[in-house]
Amino acid sequence: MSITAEHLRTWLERFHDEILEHKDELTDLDQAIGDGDHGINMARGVKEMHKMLNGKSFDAPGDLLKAVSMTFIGKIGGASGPLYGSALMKMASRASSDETLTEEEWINVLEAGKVAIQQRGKAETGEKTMVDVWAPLIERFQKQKEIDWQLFQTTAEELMQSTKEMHAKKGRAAYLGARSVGHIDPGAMSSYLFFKTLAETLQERS
Amino acid sequence: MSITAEHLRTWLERFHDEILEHKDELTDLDQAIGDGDHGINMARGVKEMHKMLNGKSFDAPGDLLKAVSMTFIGKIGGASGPLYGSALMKMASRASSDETLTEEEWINVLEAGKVAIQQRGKAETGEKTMVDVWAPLIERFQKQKEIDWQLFQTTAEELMQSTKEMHAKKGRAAYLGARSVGHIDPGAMSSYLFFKTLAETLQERS
Amino acid sequence: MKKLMNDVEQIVDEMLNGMVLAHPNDLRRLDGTTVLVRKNAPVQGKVGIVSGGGSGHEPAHGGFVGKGMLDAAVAGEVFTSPTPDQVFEAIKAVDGGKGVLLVIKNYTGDVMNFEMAGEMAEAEGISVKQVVVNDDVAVEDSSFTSGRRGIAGTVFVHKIAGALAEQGAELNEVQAAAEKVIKNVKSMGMSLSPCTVPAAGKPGFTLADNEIEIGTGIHGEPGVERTDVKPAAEIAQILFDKIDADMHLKSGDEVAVLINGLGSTPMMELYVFNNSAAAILKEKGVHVTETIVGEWMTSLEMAGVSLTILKLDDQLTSLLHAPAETTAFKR
Amino acid sequence: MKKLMNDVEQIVDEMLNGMVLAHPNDLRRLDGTTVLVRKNAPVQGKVGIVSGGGSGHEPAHGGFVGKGMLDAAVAGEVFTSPTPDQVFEAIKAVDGGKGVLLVIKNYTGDVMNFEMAGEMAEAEGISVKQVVVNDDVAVEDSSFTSGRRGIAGTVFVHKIAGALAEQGAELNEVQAAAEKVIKNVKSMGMSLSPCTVPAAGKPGFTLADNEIEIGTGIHGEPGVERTDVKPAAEIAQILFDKIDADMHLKSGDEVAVLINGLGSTPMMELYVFNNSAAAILKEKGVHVTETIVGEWMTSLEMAGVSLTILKLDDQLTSLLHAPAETTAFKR
Ligand SMILES: Nc1ncnc2c1ncn2[C@@H]1O[C@H](COP(=O)(O)OP(=O)(O)O)[C@@H](O)[C@H]1O
Ligand SMILES: Nc1ncnc2c1ncn2[C@@H]1O[C@H](COP(=O)(O)OP(=O)(O)O)[C@@H](O)[C@H]1O
Ligand SMILES: [Mg+2]
Ligand SMILES: [Mg+2]
Ligand SMILES: [Mg+2]
Ligand SMILES: [Mg+2]
Repeated sequence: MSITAEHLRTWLERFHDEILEHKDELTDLDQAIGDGDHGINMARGVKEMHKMLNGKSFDAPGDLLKAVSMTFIGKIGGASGPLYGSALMKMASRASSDETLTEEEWINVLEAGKVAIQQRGKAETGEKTMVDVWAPLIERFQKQKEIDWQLFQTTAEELMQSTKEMHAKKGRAAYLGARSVGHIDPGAMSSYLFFKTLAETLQERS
Repeated sequence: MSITAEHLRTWLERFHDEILEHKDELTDLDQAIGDGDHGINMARGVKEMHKMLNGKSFDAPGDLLKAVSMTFIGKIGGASGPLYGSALMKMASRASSDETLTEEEWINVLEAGKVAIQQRGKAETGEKTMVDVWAPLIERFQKQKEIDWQLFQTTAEELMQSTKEMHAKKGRAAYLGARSVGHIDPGAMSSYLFFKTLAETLQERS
Repeated sequence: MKKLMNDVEQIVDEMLNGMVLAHPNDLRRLDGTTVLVRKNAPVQGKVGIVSGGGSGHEPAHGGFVGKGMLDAAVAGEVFTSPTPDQVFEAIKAVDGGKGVLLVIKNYTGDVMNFEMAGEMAEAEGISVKQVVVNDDVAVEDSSFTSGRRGIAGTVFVHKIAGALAEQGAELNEVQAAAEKVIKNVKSMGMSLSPCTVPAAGKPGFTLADNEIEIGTGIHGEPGVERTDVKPAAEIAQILFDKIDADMHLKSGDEVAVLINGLGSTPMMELYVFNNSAAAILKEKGVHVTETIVGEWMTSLEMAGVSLTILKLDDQLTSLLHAPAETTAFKR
Repeated sequence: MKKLMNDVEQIVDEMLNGMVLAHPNDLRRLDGTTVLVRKNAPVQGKVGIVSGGGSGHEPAHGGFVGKGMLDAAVAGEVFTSPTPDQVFEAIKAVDGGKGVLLVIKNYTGDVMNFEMAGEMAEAEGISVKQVVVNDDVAVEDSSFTSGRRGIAGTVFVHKIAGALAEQGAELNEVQAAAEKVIKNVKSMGMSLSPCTVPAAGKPGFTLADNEIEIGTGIHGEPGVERTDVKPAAEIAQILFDKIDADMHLKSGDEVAVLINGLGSTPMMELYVFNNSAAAILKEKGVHVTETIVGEWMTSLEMAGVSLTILKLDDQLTSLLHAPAETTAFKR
């Protein structure tokens, strides 16, 4: 079954709910190894997105992604704003103006997002950032015609967990050196929520 | 038995010891209703006095009182410095250069100190200051030929206690208004120690 | 108690040396004293201005030494008025032949010690006048007590008396201008947290997580009322009301406002507070022609703020805007 | 958490308004943005200088807007880099035809957001250059990481680039001077207490009564090492040694020193610290030709200090002494 703008809307509203639900947890993670604002930043972003989505309708997935990317870039700030914002911006271009996307196409859209994050942030995998969720996850499911969304979700969760034992090399956690080990990366967690809500939404379609 | 400079030295060394012993208590009282430095101020003063007295000899009580007054004025600061300093300064003048003083004369010397404190500080009795120890105590024993030093000491103690229920009108405690009630005035306590050590010293003579 | 310090007994001494080391072209310490003077003191033909008090109020008072404000600042031990001999040294060092004005904050200790120093100087033939700042409306003004404390409003006295002295005015004129400021300046403070005198090692009072203290002075003394935490706008209103009960501001009045942090209040909070205070004054129709926001008259590391309002006339306005070149306050 | 504030969501907005209300002749807020610009921006024929970052570092960055330093400061949420559109508005507002220099502190977020704004401005035909300040030696300098943080040394970059821009220099010259400062400035901080992001409501880390944190940044991040309380002189030595391991100061070198309080450090303690730091430099034979003591680049209400050393040459010295008329820093 193909993916429409309405699916993405459902997904991102779900992402909104999950971020608000886990806001304090994200902030706690960022207090442990960063500056304690990741939950606050993401919550500000998804609230603005929620307001923006309300009352707007979108014909194509790309239009919706573009609008969300502008909101994230303009409202989140910090490191996560440009990263999520650039990801969604490039995802929008890749989705072009197609009104529906196959699962295989959709994974390619996500791949464009991953590339954008790495271009902006210059992080590799293993450096304890959101890249550690994005890159291996998308690489694993790329070129598959049909995605096992349940597996997609558990993989995202494992990847998030894997950041716990990493020694940070990028982002604020890098300033802590070895003391960063033992904490999940906050951006990895918000990225997990991003992919978890995506998987839940796309699974429900069928 | 008459009073000599050596008696005064013994007294003031004892005062030194008692102030150091009660330094924290004086500071606590001053934290409750003032700015928390009375113990620190008095300790600084008596330590300097101790150093000054060491190695100096005095023929007359007045010479010793003069020297101590200069130390107190120059080293204590705050409200208590000029008050104790002026008191001792005027006591020195009243003692003139007599080498010994009778008890009756000595009370007159103390009376000069009391007047000096009231001139400098403009406080009346009942305003919750050291005056509440100095004034009633000296007035009570004035013009007596022989002093009951035991009674002198317990009177001083009662007078100090009496400041507890007073509503401060002078000194920093006055800023607290009614909240000053329930705490002994720190200057009243140091004055009690002043008179207590005096009584002990003069009692031991006989 | 955690403080950046070495020997607690040397804290004032090291602070004064640290100041002179930071500002060697502006300040000089009189040998063997706790007095900081302008590098070029005494300035001949200018009234000298001496202030000071206990330490722990930095940048007051050493930070206000310089052209257009003070000629000397005398530092006592923490929260303890300096002794007369120190003040006397300051007076001698800054007398440029036109006499010296002592700017004293109204605390029994300060008044007595400065007065004794004034007597010593007069005995040596130096003309000395004094003014006593008592701007703190938290305390009842009563002829039965020693009256109101001097707090942040003192900064305006330094600024305005200093500016007039710099213009070559006579001692009695400088004193009169200082008295005019004192008559027209009122302040009130509050604190979010207490402070610890280094030698005492523990705070002067304690506050629960949801408590604030209204009417606190600048010596870690408890205030006049304890209450629950409130928004900045409400606090501004409480402080303003108490000041205005005394000042009776009218629409059209011109004032200068000083928002003074008590030692550990971030500029962010001071500006938020100013935003609230400005709204109250605007509502009243009062024109704020000058606002000074910062930490000027502090109480060690106390968190909190005081609001000071100075009613202006043409003379005060022009002296307020005159140049000042001190290490803490520049105009 | 006790703070002087109203609505936690409005804290940056109210702070910016409070600043403009306090300094109406100096500052202006661009409508609908979090950007403060010089009242007279854009200054024609002058390179514009834009800095900024998350809020909570006051007086940085708004306090440095004015003649001889910044043309605009962009304020993000507390400790959160501002978004590209805000920075872009600042760039447009201060471009006086000679281009704009962005002074960025080296945090991933700041670098990305400012860079994106630069791209937007270039697309509209405004020449934009940027420099990235990375003075914090607490953090390992490594090509495998995003490298060192920018902290208090940024103040020197503002001062010196601002002074050169004021003299009419070209964009590439101003950029080169800023780069020279960055190459020659190193800092290291420590804290006695943490700070609380208003929207988070609890401190970023905790410290026991006898603990201090060495190598703290300016965002309430934990530092690189925790240790027991030490005298100021020892702390100064630790910070200096770490800086010098990188800087290799020699006898005869000329430097400027910045003693920066992190938000709630009393001036008394900063001057005591300066006294200790000055002794270390003197011992080394290093000439301190300029010392700046105060709270310039703060971390909300954190208690602590950072030491910054800038190695000088003739150009840097003369630009450091050039006039500056900002609300926080005057020369
Ligand atoms: N260079 C980078 N590349 C990819 N992700 C990064 C990079 N730097 C930081 N991040 C991500 O951003 C998250 C922090 O975001 P946030 O707290 O909102 O911003 P900030 O670090 O500016 O406070 C980190 O947990 C990490 O996942
Ligand atoms: N006007 C006054 N007359 C007499 N005694 C006073 C007066 N003002 C203050 N005192 C005394 O001084 C004591 C406080 O001394 P101290 O704490 O050393 O000075 P400060 O109040 O300047 O901190 C008070 O407890 C009180 O007994
Ligand atoms: Mg963060
Ligand atoms: Mg006291
Ligand atoms: Mg005192
Ligand atoms: Mg942040």
